Amino acid sequence: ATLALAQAKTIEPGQDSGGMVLLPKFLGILVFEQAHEGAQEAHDELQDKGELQFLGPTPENSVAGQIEIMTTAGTQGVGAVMLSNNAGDQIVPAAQAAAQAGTKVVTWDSPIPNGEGESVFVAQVDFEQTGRVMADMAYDIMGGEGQFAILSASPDAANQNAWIASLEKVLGEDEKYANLEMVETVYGNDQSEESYNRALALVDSHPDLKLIMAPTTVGIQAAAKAMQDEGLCEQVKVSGLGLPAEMVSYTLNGCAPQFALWDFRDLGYLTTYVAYGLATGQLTGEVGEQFTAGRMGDYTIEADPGREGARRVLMGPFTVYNKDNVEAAAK
Amino acid sequence: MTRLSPGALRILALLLVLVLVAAFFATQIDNYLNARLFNRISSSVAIVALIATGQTLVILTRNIDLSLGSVVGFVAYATGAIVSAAPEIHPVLLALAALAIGAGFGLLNGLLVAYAGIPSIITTLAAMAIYRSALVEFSGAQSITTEDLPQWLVDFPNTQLFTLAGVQFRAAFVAAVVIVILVHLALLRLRPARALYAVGSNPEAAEMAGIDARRTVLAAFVAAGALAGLAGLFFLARFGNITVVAGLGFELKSIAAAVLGGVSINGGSGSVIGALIGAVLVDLIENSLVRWELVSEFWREAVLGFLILSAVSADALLMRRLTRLRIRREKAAPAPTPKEATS
Amino acid sequence: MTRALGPWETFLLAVLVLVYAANAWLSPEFLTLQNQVNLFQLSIEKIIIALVMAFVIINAEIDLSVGSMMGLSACAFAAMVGEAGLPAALACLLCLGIGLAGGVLNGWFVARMGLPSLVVTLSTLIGFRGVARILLEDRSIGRFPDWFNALGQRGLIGPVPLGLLSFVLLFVLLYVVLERGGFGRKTYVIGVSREVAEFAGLNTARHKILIFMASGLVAAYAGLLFAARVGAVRGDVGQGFELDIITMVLLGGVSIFGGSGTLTGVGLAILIVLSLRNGMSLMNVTGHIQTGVVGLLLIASVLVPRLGARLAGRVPA
Amino acid sequence: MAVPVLALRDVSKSFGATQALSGMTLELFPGEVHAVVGENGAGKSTMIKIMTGVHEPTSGTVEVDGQPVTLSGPRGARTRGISAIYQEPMVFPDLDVAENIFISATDLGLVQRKGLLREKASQLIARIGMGLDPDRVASGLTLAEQQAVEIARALSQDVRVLIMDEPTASLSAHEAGELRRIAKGLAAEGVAVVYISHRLEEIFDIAHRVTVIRDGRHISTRPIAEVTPDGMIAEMVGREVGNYFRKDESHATPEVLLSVRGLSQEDVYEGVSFDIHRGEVLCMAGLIGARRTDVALSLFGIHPATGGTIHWKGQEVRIASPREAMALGLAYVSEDRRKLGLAMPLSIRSNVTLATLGKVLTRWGLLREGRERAVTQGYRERLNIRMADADTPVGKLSGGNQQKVMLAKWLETNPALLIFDEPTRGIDVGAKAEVHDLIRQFVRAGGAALVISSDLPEVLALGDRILVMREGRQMGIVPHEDASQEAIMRLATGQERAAA
Ligand SMILES: Nc1ncnc2c1ncn2[C@@H]1O[C@H](COP(=O)(O)OP(=O)(O)OP(=O)(O)O)[C@@H](O)[C@H]1O
Ligand SMILES: Nc1ncnc2c1ncn2[C@@H]1O[C@H](COP(=O)(O)OP(=O)(O)OP(=O)(O)O)[C@@H](O)[C@H]1O
Ligand SMILES: [Mg+2]
Ligand SMILES: [Mg+2]
Repeated sequence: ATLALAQAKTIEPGQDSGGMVLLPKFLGILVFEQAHEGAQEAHDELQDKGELQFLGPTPENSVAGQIEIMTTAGTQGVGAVMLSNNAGDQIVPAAQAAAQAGTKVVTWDSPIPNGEGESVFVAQVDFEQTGRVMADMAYDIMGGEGQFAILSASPDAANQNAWIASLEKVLGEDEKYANLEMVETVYGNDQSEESYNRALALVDSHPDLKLIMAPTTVGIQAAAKAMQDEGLCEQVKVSGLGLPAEMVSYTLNGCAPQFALWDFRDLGYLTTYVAYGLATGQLTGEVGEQFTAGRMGDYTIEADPGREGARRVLMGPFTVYNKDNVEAAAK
Repeated sequence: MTRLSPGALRILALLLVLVLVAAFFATQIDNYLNARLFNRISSSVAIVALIATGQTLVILTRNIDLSLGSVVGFVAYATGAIVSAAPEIHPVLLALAALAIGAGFGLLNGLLVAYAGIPSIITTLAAMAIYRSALVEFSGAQSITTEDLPQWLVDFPNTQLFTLAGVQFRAAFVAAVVIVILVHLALLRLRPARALYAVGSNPEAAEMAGIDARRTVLAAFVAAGALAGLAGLFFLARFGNITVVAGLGFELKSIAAAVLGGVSINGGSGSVIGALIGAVLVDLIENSLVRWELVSEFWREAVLGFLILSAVSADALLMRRLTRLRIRREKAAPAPTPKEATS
Repeated sequence: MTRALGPWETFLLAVLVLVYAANAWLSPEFLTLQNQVNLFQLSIEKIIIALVMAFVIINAEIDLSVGSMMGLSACAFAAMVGEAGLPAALACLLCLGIGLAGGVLNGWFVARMGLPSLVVTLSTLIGFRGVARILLEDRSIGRFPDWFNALGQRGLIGPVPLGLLSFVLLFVLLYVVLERGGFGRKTYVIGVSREVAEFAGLNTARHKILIFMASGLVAAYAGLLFAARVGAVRGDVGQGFELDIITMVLLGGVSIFGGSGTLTGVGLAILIVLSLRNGMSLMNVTGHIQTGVVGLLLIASVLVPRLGARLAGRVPA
Repeated sequence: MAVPVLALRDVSKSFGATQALSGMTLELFPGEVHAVVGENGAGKSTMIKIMTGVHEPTSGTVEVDGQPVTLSGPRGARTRGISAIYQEPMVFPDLDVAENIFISATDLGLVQRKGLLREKASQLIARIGMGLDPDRVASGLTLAEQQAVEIARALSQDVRVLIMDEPTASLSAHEAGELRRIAKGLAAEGVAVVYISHRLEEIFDIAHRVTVIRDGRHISTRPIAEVTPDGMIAEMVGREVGNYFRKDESHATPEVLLSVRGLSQEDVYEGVSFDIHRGEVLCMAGLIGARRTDVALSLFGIHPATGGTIHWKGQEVRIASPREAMALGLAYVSEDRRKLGLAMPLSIRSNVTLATLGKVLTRWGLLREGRERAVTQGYRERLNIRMADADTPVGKLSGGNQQKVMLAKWLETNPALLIFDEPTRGIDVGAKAEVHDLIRQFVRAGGAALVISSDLPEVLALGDRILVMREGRQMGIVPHEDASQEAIMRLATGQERAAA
C-alpha cells in the first residue's frame, strides 16, 4: 500500500546481531519447526556472526516459560528475540525489560496484543483479511446460507481471538453473508482429543449445523477426522486454517473442501531478516521504512491497523487450498 | 450369593450415580438418551478406560503412576513412526510393539519404585517429564498424520462389530471393555493378582507373609505401562494426528476415573470395573455439559468441577447408606454361631 | 538454630552448593544481582505456594487446586479493577477473601465430608479455573494502577521486590510455626495418623480446614503477585503450576504419605530447582530438556543417598 | 543329641547406636516348645525377626538343620518351614478372613476358588477354636481376631518352626488356653515352637525349655522343671521382684464420679449400668467381642451412645467427642497403640505431650522444648521407660516401652477418671507390676480407674469390683471379695448371669 518513497534498504550480511533467539509458543509443533527452518535459511544467508538459538518452553509451561526465556535473553543481552507470543499482554514487563537492555523484540505469528515492548510484528497475513477469507470459504462451502460453528484453540490465544473477531465483523458488515449464522464458539485447546470431542458435540447440539470453522491446524484436522469417522462429511463440512500435508485426504474426499494457510518457512525467513536488520541497527523500525528481505523481495514497515501504536510488516497473502492445489502443496 | 460384597455395593452406588446424572441431563437436553450418546461416550471411553485400568492396578498397590499420559503420547508417536516406516506390518505385531514399548516404560518406573525404593509419586512425576521430553527429542517436531497410517488402522476404532437398535458396538470400545473385564476377572480370580490387594492393603504385612511385594509392585507398573501403550495405539488410530502434546493430561484423567470409581487412593481396595464406570461418568458429564444449552462455553468448566464434586459426595453418602443397610441385613440374618457359645 | 541439619537437608545443601558453583563457573551472568533476583522472581508464585503446600502434604493431604485458585484470584482482581472499576487495594482484600473461601470449601469437603483431598481438589482444580473463565471469558485485562504493577516488577527494598520479600518473611514465619510451634506439631501428628490425633482430643477437622484456608489464601496472594508481575491477566493464569509446586515440596524431603519433612528441606529444594533451571536457561538449554533434567534430578536425589547408604552397608538389601 | 532344626550362633544385631542383640545363641529342636522370656526391650522380637529373615544379623550365623544359611527375607524363611506370628498382628484390612489366611499359600493353584478357600479357612479357624466368619473383611476385626487370623495363616502351610511373639497378649483366658492347646499339639507333631510371653503362668503350662534373655544377651536356657517363677523373674530383671500380683485394700470413697444407666448403642451393646467411685478401680472382664471397648469408646465420645444416661459428678452430661470427654476429666488409654495410641514415627516427647500440647506452649504458640524434655524425663523415671533419648521415634521402642509412653501421655492430662483398655498388654512382669502400682497410686490420689482387661489374674489383682460383659450385655458386677477366675469365666461365657 505504501508508495515507494525511498529506495528499499538492502540488508548487509556479515554483521553481528549479538545473537538471536527464535522463541515459538512451544516446541514440538510442525509449523514452528518450519519457521525455524526458514529462520535458519535467512540466518545463513545473512552470515550473522551472532548465533541463532531455537529455544522454547514445554507446552504445559508455555506462558511462564516464554516469560522466563524472554527475561533470560535480556539478562544475556542478546541482539533480538523473535517471539510467537502465547502469553498475551503478560509478556509485556519481560519484553520491556529486554528492550531496555537493548534486545529487539520482534513478534511473528502471534503479536503482543497491546503492542508494548515490541519493536515490530511480522504478520503472516492481514488479520482483518483473515475474517474475510474465512467468511468466503464458509460462504462457498455452505452455499451462502446456514449455520456454522467455530472450533478454536484456547480462549487465551490472541491471534485466534483476533481472527474470530474479524470474522464476526465481516459477517456483520457485509450483506453478502447475511444468511450465514454463527451459532457457537468452542475450544479444543489444540489437543487432538479435546478438539475431536468438541467437534462431535457441536454436531450433536446443533442438528442443522453445516460447517465447522477451525482457525487452528490441530482443530481443523481433528474436526475433519471426527466428521469422517462418524460418516458426517456429507452433512457437516470442515474448514479453517490447516496444513496441506495434514489435510490433503480430507480435502480430496470432500470432508474439508477448502482451507487456508500461509507458509511458515517464509514467515521464519522474513522475521529473521527483520530481527537481524533491527539488531544490527540497519533498520530503525520506523513506520515507512522499506527493506529487501532476500528471496522474498521488498517489504515496508507500517502501522498495524489492528493494534493502535504498534507496527507491523505484512507478509501475506493467504493461500486457499482446495482439491486442485492441495496435493502439490502437501509434498 | 445372597449378600453383596463391599465391592459390588460400591459398583451399585456408582451405577446409581451414573443413572442419576443421565436422568438429570435427559430433562435438560433434547434428544439426549439415544444411541448416539452411547456411541459418543463409548468411543472416547475406550482409550481412557485402558489407562484407568492400568492406573487402578498401580493404585491398588498403594502407588500412583503420573507418567501414563506421557507413555500414551510416546507410544502413539512411536507406533505411528513404526507403521509409517513399515506400512506392511502385521496388526498383531504392531499391537505387541505398543504393549512392549509401554511395558518398557512401566518396567523402568517399576524398577525405580520397587527395587530402588523411590516413592512412586516422585518417580513417575519425574518420568512424566522425562518421557515427554524424550518424545519431543525423538519426534523432532514432526507430527504423525493420518496420511502416514495404513487404512486398517485408521478404520479400526470405528469398525462396527455389531449394532443393537442403533447402538453401535465399535471395535475399540469392545476391545477395551473386553480387556477391562479380563483384568477384572484376573484380579478377582487369579491368586498372583490378589497379591496386588494384599500389598496395597498392608505392605509390611505382605512382606512378612512371604509375598514378594517388590515383584508385585513391579508387575503392576509393567501392566499399567503396557495398557497405556495399547491406549497409545488406540489414540493413534482414533486421532491420527499425533504431536508432542498427545496424551497430555491423561494421567490426571485416569486417576480421576479410578478414584471416582471407588479405587481407594491408599491402596488395597477397588476394582477396574469401578474405574471403567468412573471413566464413563466423567466423560458423560463432560459430553453432556457441552450440549447443555443453559451453560455457555465459559461456564462449563465451573459446572464440571461442581458436578464432579457432587457426584463424589453423592457416591460417598450413598455408599454409607448402602453399607449401613447391608449391616442391618446381616444382623437380621442368623449369624454364624461363635464357637464359644456352644461350649 | 539449635538443631543440626538432618541427613536429607545436608544432602540437599551439598547439591545446592554444587549447582551454584557449576552455574557460577559456567555462566558469567549467574551471580549478578539482577539475575539472582530474577531467579526468584520468575517462579516467585510457585515457591511461595510451595511453602504452604509443605504443610498440606505433611498433614497427609494434597491441594491440587492452588494453580486454579491463583487464576481465580487474579481474574477476580482484573474483573474488579479493570471492569468494575473498584479500587485496587479493596480488590486485593476481596481476592484474599476469595482464597480463604476456596480453602474453606476444600477443607470442608475433606475434613467434614471425609472425601479424599485428591478428589476434592481435583474437582476444585477444574471448578476454580471454571469460575476464573466465567469472569474473564476470552478477555485479557491489564492497565492496573502503577503502584500495583510496581509492587510486582520493581524492587521494594533496594532491588528486592515484594514477592521475594514475602517469600523470605513467609519462610521464616512458617519455619517457626512448623518446626517450633504447636500448630506445626499438630500438623505432623495429624499427618502421621488422624485417628491418633483424634483420640488425643485434637480437633483434626478444624486443623485441616485451617491448613486448606492457608493454602487458598496464599494461592490467592500468589495470583495477585502474578498479576502485578506480568501486568495483565487472562483466564489461564497459574495453569499447571500445581505439579511444579508439588515437585519442589517432594524434592524437599516431604513424604507424600504425610507426617514427615521439614521446611528447611523444602527451602533448599526450591533453591536447587530454581538455580538449576536458571543456570540451564543461561546456557540456552531449551524447555523440555530443562524439564527432563529436573526430572532426572528428582530421581537421582532420592536414589543417590540410598545407593550410598547401601554401599556403606546401612540399609539391608 | 539331635541336630537343631534352627539355631542362632553368636548373633548380634545393632540398629545404629542401639545394640539390640549381642552374642545370642539359641538352639531349637523338633517337638519342643521353647519359651523365651525377658523384659521389654530385651531383644526378643529382634531375635525372632532374625530367625525369620526380616532382619539380617550384624554378625553371627543362622543355621537350619545344622547348615549356615542366609534367609533373605520372610519368604526365604517360609520356604524353609519357618513361620512366625508377630507381636503386632499383620493382617490385610481390605481382604476377607479367608484370603488373609491363604494369601501367600503356594499350594492352591493359580485360580482362586472362593468356596474352597472358605471351607479350608473354616476348618483352620475351627482348629484354633475361634468363632470367626471367613467372609468378614479384616478391617472390622478386633485385635484378638486379627491374631487368630495370623495363627491360622501360619498353620495353613507346613511348618517346621513356628514362632509366636506374644500370641496371647490380646486374647482372653479362654482363647489363650485354646491357643496353647494348639501349640502343644503342633509340638507333639514334631514342630519346634518358640513361644514368647509375658504371662508366666502360660510359660509353666506350655514350655519344655525356657531361655531368658536380658539386654540382648543370653542369660540361661533350662528345662522347665528346673525353673521357678521367682528365679526366672530375677534372671529377667536382674533383681528380685516380690509379690507382683497382690491385691491391695480398696481406696474407694462414697463419692460417685461417673454413673452410667442403661447405656446402649444400637446393634452393638445395651443395658450397661454402673457407678465408679472416686478412689475405685472398676475392672471390665469378658471374652473377645464382649464389646467392652465399645462401651469405653462411647464414654470417651468417639462413638457416642444412642441410649441411656451418663452422669458425671452428679450432673447429666452428653459426651460427643474426645475433647468433651477430656474437658470433663476423662482419659482413654487405647488397646490399639499402633493405630490409635501413638504417632509411631514421631519422637517420644511429642507423643508424651500430644494430649496436653497447650501446657508446653508459650503465649505465642511456640513449643517450649525444655519443658517438654523435662516432662518426658519425669515419666521416663516414673515409669521406667527404656529409651535412648526423648527425640527417638516411638516406633523404635520395644512394645512394652511404647505402652508406657502411651500411659505417660494420658497421665499428663491429669484426669479424674482413667479408662485403661488392656493396660498391660505386652508388658513384662516387672513393668506390669509398675503399671499396677501406678494405677493404685492414681486412685489413691483421688482418681478413679476403669480397667478393661482380658488378663484374669490382673483383673483379680486390681479390681475393687469386676463388671463382666458378654456379647454386648452386662452379665453382672462382682465385688472383689466374691471374685475368682471361675466365677468370672462363668459369667463371661454365659453359663450364669448375676443379679444386677
Ligand atoms: N527397627 C529398629 N530400629 C532401632 N531400634 C530398634 C528397632 N527394633 C528394635 N529396636 C530396639 O532394639 C531393642 C530390642 O527390641 P525388641 O523389640 O527386640 O524387644 P522385645 O524383647 O521384643 O521387647 P517387648 O517385650 O517389649 O516386645 C530395643 O531397645 C528397641 O528399641
Ligand atoms: N463382631 C464384630 N464385628 C465387627 N466389629 C467388631 C466385632 N466385635 C468387635 N468389633 C470391633 O472391635 C473393637 C473392639 O471390640 P469389643 O469392644 O467387642 O472387644 P472387647 O470386648 O474390648 O475385646 P478385646 O478385649 O479383645 O478388645 C470395636 O471397635 C468393635 O467395634
Ligand atoms: Mg517384642
Ligand atoms: Mg477391647
